[in-house]
Amino acid sequence: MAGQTDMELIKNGIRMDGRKPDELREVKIVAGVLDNADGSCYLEWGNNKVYAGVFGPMECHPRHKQKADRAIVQARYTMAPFSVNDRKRPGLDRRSTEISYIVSQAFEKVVMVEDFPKASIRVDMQVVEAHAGTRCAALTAASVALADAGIPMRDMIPSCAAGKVNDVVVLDLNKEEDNYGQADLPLAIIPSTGEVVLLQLDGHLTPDEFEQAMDLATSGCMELYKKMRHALENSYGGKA
Amino acid sequence: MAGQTDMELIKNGIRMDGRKPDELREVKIVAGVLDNADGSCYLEWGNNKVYAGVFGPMECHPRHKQKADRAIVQARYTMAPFSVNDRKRPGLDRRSTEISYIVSQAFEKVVMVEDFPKASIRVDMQVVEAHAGTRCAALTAASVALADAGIPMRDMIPSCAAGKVNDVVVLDLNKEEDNYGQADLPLAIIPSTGEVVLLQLDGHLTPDEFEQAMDLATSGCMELYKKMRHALENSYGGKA
Amino acid sequence: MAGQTDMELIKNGIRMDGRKPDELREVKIVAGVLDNADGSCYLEWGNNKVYAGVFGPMECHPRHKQKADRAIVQARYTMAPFSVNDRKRPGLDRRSTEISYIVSQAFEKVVMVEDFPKASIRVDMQVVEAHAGTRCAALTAASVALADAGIPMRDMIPSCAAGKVNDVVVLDLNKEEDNYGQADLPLAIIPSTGEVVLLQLDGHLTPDEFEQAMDLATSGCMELYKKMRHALENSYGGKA
Amino acid sequence: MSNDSVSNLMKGHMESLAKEGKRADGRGINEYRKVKIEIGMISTAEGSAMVHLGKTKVLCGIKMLIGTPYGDSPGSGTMTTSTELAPLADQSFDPGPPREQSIELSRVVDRGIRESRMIDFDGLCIEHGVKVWMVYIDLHILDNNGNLFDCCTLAAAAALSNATIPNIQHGIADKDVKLPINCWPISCTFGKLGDSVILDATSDEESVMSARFTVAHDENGNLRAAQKGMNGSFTDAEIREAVKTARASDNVLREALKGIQE
Amino acid sequence: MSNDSVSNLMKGHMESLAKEGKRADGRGINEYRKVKIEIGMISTAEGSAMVHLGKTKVLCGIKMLIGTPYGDSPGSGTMTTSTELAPLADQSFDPGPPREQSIELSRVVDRGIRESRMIDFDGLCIEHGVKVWMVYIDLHILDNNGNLFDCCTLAAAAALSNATIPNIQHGIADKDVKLPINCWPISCTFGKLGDSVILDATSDEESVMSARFTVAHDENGNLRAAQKGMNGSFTDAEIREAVKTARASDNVLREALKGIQE
Amino acid sequence: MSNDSVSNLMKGHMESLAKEGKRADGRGINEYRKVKIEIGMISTAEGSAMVHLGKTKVLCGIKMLIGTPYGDSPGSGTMTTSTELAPLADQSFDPGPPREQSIELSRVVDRGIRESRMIDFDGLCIEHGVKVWMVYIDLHILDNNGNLFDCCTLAAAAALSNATIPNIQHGIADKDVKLPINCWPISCTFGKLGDSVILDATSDEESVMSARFTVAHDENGNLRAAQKGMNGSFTDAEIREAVKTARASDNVLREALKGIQE
Repeated sequence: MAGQTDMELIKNGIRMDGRKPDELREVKIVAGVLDNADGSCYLEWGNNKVYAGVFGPMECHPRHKQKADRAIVQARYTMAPFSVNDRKRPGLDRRSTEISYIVSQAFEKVVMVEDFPKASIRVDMQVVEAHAGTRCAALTAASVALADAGIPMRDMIPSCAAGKVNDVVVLDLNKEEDNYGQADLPLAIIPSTGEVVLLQLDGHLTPDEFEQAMDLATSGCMELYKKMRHALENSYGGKA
Repeated sequence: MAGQTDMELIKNGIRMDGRKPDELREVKIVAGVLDNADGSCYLEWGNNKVYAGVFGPMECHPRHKQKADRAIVQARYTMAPFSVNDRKRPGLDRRSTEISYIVSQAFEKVVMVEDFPKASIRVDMQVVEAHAGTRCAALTAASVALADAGIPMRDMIPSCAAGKVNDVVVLDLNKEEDNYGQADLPLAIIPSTGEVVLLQLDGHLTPDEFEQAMDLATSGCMELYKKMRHALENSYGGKA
Repeated sequence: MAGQTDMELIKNGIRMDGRKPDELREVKIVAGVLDNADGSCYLEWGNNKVYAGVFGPMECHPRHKQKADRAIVQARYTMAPFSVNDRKRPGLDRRSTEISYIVSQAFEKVVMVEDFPKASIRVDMQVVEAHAGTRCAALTAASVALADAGIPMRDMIPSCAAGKVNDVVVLDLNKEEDNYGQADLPLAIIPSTGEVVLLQLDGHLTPDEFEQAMDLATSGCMELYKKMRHALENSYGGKA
Repeated sequence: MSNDSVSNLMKGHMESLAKEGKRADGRGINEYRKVKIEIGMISTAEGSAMVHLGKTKVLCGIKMLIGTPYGDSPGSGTMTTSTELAPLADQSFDPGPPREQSIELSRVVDRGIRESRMIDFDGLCIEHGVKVWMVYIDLHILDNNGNLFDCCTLAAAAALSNATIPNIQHGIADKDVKLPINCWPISCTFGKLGDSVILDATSDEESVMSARFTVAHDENGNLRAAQKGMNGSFTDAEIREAVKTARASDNVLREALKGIQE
Repeated sequence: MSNDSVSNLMKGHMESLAKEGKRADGRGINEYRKVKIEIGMISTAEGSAMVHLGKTKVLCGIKMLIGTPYGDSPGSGTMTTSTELAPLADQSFDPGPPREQSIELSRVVDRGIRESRMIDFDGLCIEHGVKVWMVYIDLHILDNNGNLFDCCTLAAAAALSNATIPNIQHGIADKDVKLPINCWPISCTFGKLGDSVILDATSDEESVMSARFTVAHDENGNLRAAQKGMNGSFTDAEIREAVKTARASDNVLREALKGIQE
Repeated sequence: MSNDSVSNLMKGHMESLAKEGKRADGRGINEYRKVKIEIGMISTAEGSAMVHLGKTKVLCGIKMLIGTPYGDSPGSGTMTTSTELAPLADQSFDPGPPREQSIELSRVVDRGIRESRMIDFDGLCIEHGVKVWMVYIDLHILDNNGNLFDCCTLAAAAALSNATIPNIQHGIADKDVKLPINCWPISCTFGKLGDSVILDATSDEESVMSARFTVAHDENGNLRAAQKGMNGSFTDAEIREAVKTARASDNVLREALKGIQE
């Protein structure tokens, strides 16, 4: 968050990419795109492009990570070297490690882990093109892939960010807004209960703006949730 | 392979180091040079200098690499930092890893691995001076070391390269020929059956040239095979 | 050891920091400073500042390091990035690895390792400010922490260095003396038997100077030993 | 009794206490443990601080080196935060790299400091596009008795407030000056214990709680960074309530931080 | 029945099929699966391509950066090839580094592209001995159903043919130009199944075959790279025959590659 | 009989031999095995030597590169020592990194060479503060039959004495010159076997001894480096006696080293 900037990112209530403050970028979700994975999803969100694949429940490696009374979720978020303008070095950096970790924990709340003692459920998220909001995109795609794999879950987890640009609270920052904006708040919720399973914040929000951002991100998650279910229905339809 | 070059590497059918196109560099092989290893070999091939040592069959580490029905061969090819003009950083680089891997697989074809379930046979090749053709030199030395160790084998594996310089197919490239030549084709065969267990190619060969290179490399392997057996006989004689 | 220098480090038998040749820097030892550790010690020695903490005897990880008939001591010496003028990169470098290794071995001589088969005793030494002599400081602190943890030992191990500056053998080099001096000889002994469990030497000593340095370092160890016992008595007193 | 049974008993006990607004150590659910800050104890560091939060103890040292700026911010200094979970601090801290937890901790502390603009990064530019000060914040956990997030953020803030730019040593100017500080971020971390939410959890409480929520405010009461952690959840209402509680409760830490500047 | 028995049954079945010139999926022994190439889907890459070979799916992205040339070729650009065996592509791809297989794959693909002189490295020189373009070929395996060698080489060639030198972004010239391509290498990979040799093996076939042989030809029908892999062997005659078969069979892939350039 | 029983029998046997001043291989307790030094066998190295100490065999190669000096010694060249415990040398040398033992060995050899000022580091300065020669000493253990410390130090000294500064290749001067050598350090290593102290232990002796002591002397009989290793101890008297013995016994190695310079 650069924070202070003279850049005009909103003009007459319309953002540079033509969206209103409470509008999502276009989202396209396709379930079941990979043959080998037990479940998979391809998601485009604005210009973000993400693949997610799921294997499991399977034996947990390394052994010392096994839990006697439940499965663990081993999520792994990586960005392709060509997914950003400057080439990213392959492998897990500190940012990817943190995201992988908090996403793993978010899923352990909704997956019926207690049904699969000692097992592992592997969730692999590959960001192949990145334009702000990739962790929300990856988490959303992974939820669909888990459902596509038939992994028992309490619910899916939609994830969406709210943010602040030019002192206005907006939904789903695009790349310029992320670079020159004032705050970014990615959120993931369990739609059926409203529980918060992922929340981060970078930037500057007054207490009132925080409340607005929570409201906006929550409504973004609910909108996304519809698209996720729609994608799964299409997929089942297609398979039938 | 630089490929296009004005450098005259062959003149009147004679190469810069005085060899004819189908002539090997000088090869000296001594078996049983190390005391600790179960079998060992020191090999000079032109200016290349290589030590090979073998331990085993022994318990396989790490455990997860064990095979229930056979032994595995764990070959390791490394170059000493001082073996080349520019100091090489110690440890396995990508090239050494690839060579170690394909050499391990070549030996699994000839070693009686089915006689030693769960075991490992360790083959360590140390290149202490390098002047083109070190993978062939290392593989050849390792064969002798395996025989010296008394490891049951279907046959030894001689290895030799053919190549192309100044549009002529030649045997056993030296360093200048490797740097400025047009193709390099290292080959390893099982002499008793003629089977190919290692083959690589870099560069440019017409279909006809490929056939010639295969013929030439094969005859090089057979010539080497004699030297290998001779070295082992000397060694047994010496020990008796 | 820079060795040759024009720098006058001793003048009229008095060192730059006011000490006599056979005088230790000020040493302050406090046992039991940490709550979580089974035993701990904070030590200031001149401007050196070291924390030592001990856990164990506990199950030994990794398993393959277990000894069937005794415990092992896993000592780990590290320097904080801010402990020196130029920032030190975090993690174990070669120097820290060597010190950790020889300190582990020194303690295996005095800890009753045979009483705890298969176990591990962990000794962690954190140098948070460094001004020459940190390995002696860390080893001394670790001895106190082991005693504070109630780990059965034959004796504690005081450690102190002698050295040579301006051709004079002196006790306990400070930073300038270490940088511009001629020799450094860290020593650790078992006071009750006089056995040497750690000895290193860098620099230049004549045979006579070596004898003097051994005498001086030994007397330094004995002086330190009193301070160590005093610190433990204070600690027990404080706890009672 | 097995470890699990003990743990379940402890969990039950702590949850019922929390339901009544109580804690095992006698505190209220939104009450911090005693905090103590010392500064300037490490002479090799450009700034240093030791923070005691109950029995949790963190030492922070600041080093400043000269380097080149990032391409996308040629006029700004840089900042790097790392945490060392020293094995002496906790039996469960393996000498091997405890990557994920340690990285999450470093990154959350880093965001609290960075996003609050505590440090004036533009003031760390020596030569535009060529030379800037690089600030290294190294956190050494010495004793882990819970709530490392708040203790580390506090230690970092205190050490930064104690820091001096070493102009003389690096030949930049003939006078050393204090590192310029814009504002004071304070991090407050909550735990979900059964159906209750508690502030400043101890290690025992952490071992039985299901979710963690950290929020950092600046001194104007605005939010600067937040992080939900662990594999449990908070309700939307709990999150919003926690943020308000943080603003009401962080004065204890803020006072301690002010204390060292006088 | 144990896994081994199943595997032995499958092996026997596939070997007898191959002996009759047949495959489990109905193909002939020297027939490729259906191939499909898409290009330009990644806007952050200088070039990109997705190749579907049957159910095998590989995404390739090209990045171009500016760097210094190697001492022994001061007038030439450089090229680096890496493969990511993403865990989502195959249950057996561990998140940990699957070093050897991945390195062999990268190096064989690299040799096919490099030795064919597909890229005009001298055309990538910006300032002799000082500044050259560095081409990064990053291959992302998304779905592994066999024959990664040919699919990756094809994806790399397609992505390179789609690539543009980013002169404007790096201030080198005021126009971006296509990456100059000299020729088109095609890699053909054979498997030894019992006593038969088959082209373009599926994962199932790979799991029971004993040896692998890859050969890359340029568009003039000359050999540019080859590699024998796995712990089985080929007879001399099988190798020479495979090379001829490759020249006769690679037109399927060559056509697909040409298709994208129109 | 179990391995441990065999080992205990061997230990007892060797200890009683040593008590009588005898060794299993017939040597006296302060007697070196036969030593043989060859030099100059590696033409790609700036200097090289192979040392045979009994059946222990170490190959050392010297490489010299041009680099920048350290900030605190702008007028001095640098030196780096590394040891490769090649798996072919000993069944117990794992291909994985045998870190601690190898690092101790490298560092003790390094100190012996460095602290003796064998190399004239100031003579390795090419341009003050800018360009110096970096000397790399790489030790390849080929056969480990005990006492690597002395064998490696001897191999390093012999290879250095064989080394030439590659001025021509690096365009520094039009003549290559010998690396200037100031003096000759010799390392002597003792083992504690029961209550006896023996010189130049074999692998068998090393496997049953409890402590190791290495001391390096220069040719004037002054001490330059020392190291006590392993988890046993020496008495103060044993250490002092060993130092005297070293001065009396190191002439065997010193003569061998002189031999190669003639």
